[in-house]
Amino acid sequence: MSVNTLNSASLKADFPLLGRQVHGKPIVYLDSAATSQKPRAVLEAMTTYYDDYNANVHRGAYLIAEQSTTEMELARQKVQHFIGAPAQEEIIFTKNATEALNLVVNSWGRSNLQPGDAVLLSLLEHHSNIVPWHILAKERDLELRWISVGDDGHLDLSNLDKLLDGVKVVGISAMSNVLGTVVPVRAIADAAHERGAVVVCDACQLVPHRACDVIELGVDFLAFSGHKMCGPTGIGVLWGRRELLEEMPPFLGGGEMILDVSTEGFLPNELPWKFEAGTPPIAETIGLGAAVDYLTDIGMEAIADHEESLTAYALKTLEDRLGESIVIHGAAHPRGGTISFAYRDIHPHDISQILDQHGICVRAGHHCAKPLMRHLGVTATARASLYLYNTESDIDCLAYALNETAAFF
Amino acid sequence: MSVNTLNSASLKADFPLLGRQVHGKPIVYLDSAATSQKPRAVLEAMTTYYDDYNANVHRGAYLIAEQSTTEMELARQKVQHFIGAPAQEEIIFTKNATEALNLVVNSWGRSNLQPGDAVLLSLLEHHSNIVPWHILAKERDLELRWISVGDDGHLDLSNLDKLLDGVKVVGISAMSNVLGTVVPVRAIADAAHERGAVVVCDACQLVPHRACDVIELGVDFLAFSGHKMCGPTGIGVLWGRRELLEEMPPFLGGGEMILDVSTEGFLPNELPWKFEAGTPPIAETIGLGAAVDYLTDIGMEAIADHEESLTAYALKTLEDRLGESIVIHGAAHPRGGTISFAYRDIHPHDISQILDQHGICVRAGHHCAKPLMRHLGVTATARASLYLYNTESDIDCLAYALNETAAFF
Amino acid sequence: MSGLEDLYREIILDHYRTPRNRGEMECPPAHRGEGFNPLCGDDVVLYILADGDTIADVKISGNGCSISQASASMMSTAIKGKTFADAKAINKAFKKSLSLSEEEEGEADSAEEAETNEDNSVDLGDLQALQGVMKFPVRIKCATLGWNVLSESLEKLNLD
Amino acid sequence: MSGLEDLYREIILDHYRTPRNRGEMECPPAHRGEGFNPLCGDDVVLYILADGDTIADVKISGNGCSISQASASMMSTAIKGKTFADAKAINKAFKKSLSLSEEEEGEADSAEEAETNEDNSVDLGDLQALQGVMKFPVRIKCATLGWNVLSESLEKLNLD
Ligand SMILES: Cc1ncc(COP(=O)(O)O)c(C=O)c1O
Ligand SMILES: Cc1ncc(COP(=O)(O)O)c(C=O)c1O
Repeated sequence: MSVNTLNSASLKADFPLLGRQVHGKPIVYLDSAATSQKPRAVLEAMTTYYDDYNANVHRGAYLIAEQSTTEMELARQKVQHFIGAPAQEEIIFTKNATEALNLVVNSWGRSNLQPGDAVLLSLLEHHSNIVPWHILAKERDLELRWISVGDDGHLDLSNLDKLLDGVKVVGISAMSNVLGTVVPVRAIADAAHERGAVVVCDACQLVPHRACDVIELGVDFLAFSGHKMCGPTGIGVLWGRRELLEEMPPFLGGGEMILDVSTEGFLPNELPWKFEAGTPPIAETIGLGAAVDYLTDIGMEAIADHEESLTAYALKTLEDRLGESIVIHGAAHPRGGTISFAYRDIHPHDISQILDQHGICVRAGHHCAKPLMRHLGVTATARASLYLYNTESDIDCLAYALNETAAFF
Repeated sequence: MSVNTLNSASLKADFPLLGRQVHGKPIVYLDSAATSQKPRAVLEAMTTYYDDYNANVHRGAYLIAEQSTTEMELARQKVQHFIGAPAQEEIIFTKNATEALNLVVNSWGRSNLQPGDAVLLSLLEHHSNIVPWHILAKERDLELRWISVGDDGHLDLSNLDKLLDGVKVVGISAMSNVLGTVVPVRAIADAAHERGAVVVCDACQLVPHRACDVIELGVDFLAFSGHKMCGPTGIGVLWGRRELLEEMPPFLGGGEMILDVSTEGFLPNELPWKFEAGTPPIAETIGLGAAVDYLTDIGMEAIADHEESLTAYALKTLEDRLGESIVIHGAAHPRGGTISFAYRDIHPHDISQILDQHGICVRAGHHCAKPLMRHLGVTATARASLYLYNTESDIDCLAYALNETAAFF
Repeated sequence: MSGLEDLYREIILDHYRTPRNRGEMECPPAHRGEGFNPLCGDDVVLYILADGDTIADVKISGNGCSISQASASMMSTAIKGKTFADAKAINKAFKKSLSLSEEEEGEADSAEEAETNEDNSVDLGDLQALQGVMKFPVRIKCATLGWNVLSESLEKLNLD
Repeated sequence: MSGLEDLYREIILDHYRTPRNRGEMECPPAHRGEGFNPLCGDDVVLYILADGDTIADVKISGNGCSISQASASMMSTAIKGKTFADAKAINKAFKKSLSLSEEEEGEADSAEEAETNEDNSVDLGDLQALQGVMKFPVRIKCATLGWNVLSESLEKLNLD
């Protein structure tokens, strides 16, 4: 473990919501894979924007408009450095990761994929990295192929070479939001690149939890959401390699994304604005910048270490206290702090309902990964997911309350 | 004038930003057509969300997830009633008006327009209601036609019947963001419907300033942005008639918008979620709901009356004090409180820069309406735009400072 | 455990543990309908074997939480042997007991609405136990999942 | 009026009121480049008549604010009669004086960069007056509009 360990119990004080009670019990928030809580610093950055310099960006010559533009572009640089992107022009702000992925599929996909071309996805993918491909596949007559998942919750890469044959683009999640699987993105990206395929990485669960460097990952596009990384709702990020972004046609059309418009046609703006049509989520971008600062100050290594050891503690505790009555779905090491499980034969929805009475928040459902659920042979799982502010005591509460659940059914 | 007149001077106290100083002078914010300031109530609604019940919507069975879902859907109902929409399923949340318009063009447009079909737009349109059509027109070989603008700043509808011949869809702004023109949307919509065309209305400048009823407007789609109506950034609205929305294919693909997903394909969700892919802008939706409450409490009639009389005051004051040195571009009555002007031969950018030294915020530029600017024969205008919190004193400051500007050049 | 007992009434847990009319039927002659809860992936499959305009037999399959499966099981006992019209009335009465109108589930014919409103007196019996879900808005979707499939199935059967 | 005098120096206003080298040229033989400021719609059109690798003549047209037009006018006097290489060096020195590196404007060859950094001693003369825009970040785009057209034009001319 790193020397720089977290004191999560005291970190909780940074998050106003974590001080509240639910049904008379202190809240135990274990649903950060769905959305994280927000530290005070992020909320303050947005309040300061609204109270002090709220103005539309890139448009006004007056002071507060200059300030909002400067702060928004500063946030872009923070995000750039956070993921090791070579240039700020490569950082495109969207409303969420889903829009970011749809942008790639629509802009890059429509201009590069022809009938018969193959797209390779993994069974770990979230619907956001599946449905846009389904839509384009139907329109363009593309073939979708799937990397399967083994019993250990990891991708089965034994036949990767064969799967890649004729593939133009690979869509790959860097960390499963169901099983916690850490995916060997670099190896897949290298193999894909050998075949000339482009690699689109869904990093929604990676960027909030691990130090992340797009060059080291070796991918061509990276998508993630602000709300899962201590940032506000309404903001997502697409990073792409400049050469690819330059060649791509615009996706959404409107203000900001143009150089010139006439009744005859239009000239698109430069990167990154070419892909940012309309008034951007200004406060949200600034909030995301503050979230990046917050995470950077704490240190992504320390966060990863903390989650690693807390995950180990959780797996052990659940097994020790609940024995055979709990089944943890995947994944073997390396894995993140997202733990999907079945408990007795109680439906996840009912588990979550009863845990709620103890102040415990866990997700129950298909986690927007139905192909994976089908593969696992379940319709739903219960899922506890950890973040920097979770403690061993949170895990103890979960184990205790799960035990109580059994009494009901 | 309505009995229920506003006391804008005291309303200013609701808006934290309007209490600040710029360059040592009290701020005079005259750029609400770009984005409005936000009342405390809106910021508080969002802070309460983040501090008390931040959780992803439509997903969790735990208390705070239920609460966030309930509040988000409540905001949808508020917006529904605010614009007189028949059903809450017809209210689709987007990131801004631009996305809303792109949704219509991509989903309705792609499934209904064939090569050779004509699209009728007006020269008053904002780039958001032009560029998406340009993109589709190029892809589908559509013909774009234009309703022209007369010297009075109003649409030239004399040849509307001829223009409508063969037109499948009309894209029309309800109020110009450059000239303030109030467009006779109902008459255009009725004529369009007689020809079987569908009407897409850009109501970005209407909804914040006038009581608005989609049935009375008689349109098929209505798009607007939260940030121009006292709401936060990062949220927009598309309203559409249910029959049309039901038939339309999804636009963005991902979580929330599906009923089922497999490796073979997917089933889209019901309205409105079919069009809301990914984690929505939750806090922003709730903030927009609070903005609707705020505007409703004050009363849209009172706001419209206030703007009407303040606009008259502004036009008179500028003329009285600046005489021939100021040229107001369009529009004759009926018009809203957006005043574009030229002052001497000073470039708008320079005007705005010098006004800023007096604490006055006005826009300078093409206002994302370059086809209109070309038609007016200018590359840029200065624009002062009014809202409920503006006062006669704000106008007096503007007139005074404009006079000072002349000294510089 | 405030309210939790209201949700998990004994009769509900009984139907969950021992679901009635569980199974599948050959289609045709039976009619098959299916509904998903998009939020949690639960599904209810409803088989109806019609005899004229009577529900001669009914079977339920699918997977889901205690509420969705118990509600579907209770529904099956409530509609078995009933005419389409009676089943429709029960459906309406049940949704009304959860403060939902059929309208919210689709386009209602308001004339018909007014008419049916009169025989308000459908006896919900055990189904009343499901009213506890009203305190748990997210679970309302679970409770109504099977009933929405019933609405759709009856509509289709009426067309045949 | 803090800072405003820094922005609107007399020399700038002079170039704005009396722009130098204003006009158009026939193309070819001249080369024409155009740049937009997407934010305000301003544009600068730059005509360069080359003689070998020397800028024999230059004309400016287009519309815009005092800063964009004055800056283009000042640029025209600075580059007229200079070699492409000299013009490039002036461009770089000017951008550097606004704390911008050429890199930010496009892909720079870092070897070349290092080389050019040595002849730091380009005398900006009147152009120094434009440094006042640094206090007004939005106006930097106005000040550099013509210079970005120059970069592009020189690149194209070098290829010919
Ligand atoms: C008339 C009009 N239409 C569309 C828009 C675009 O709105 P947004 O930038 O919020 O998408 C605006 C404002 O920028 C506008 O004034
Ligand atoms: C792995 C993964 N991909 C994509 C998404 C979609 O993100 P969003 O809903 O913010 O667009 C999520 C979260 O919902 C996720 O966990």
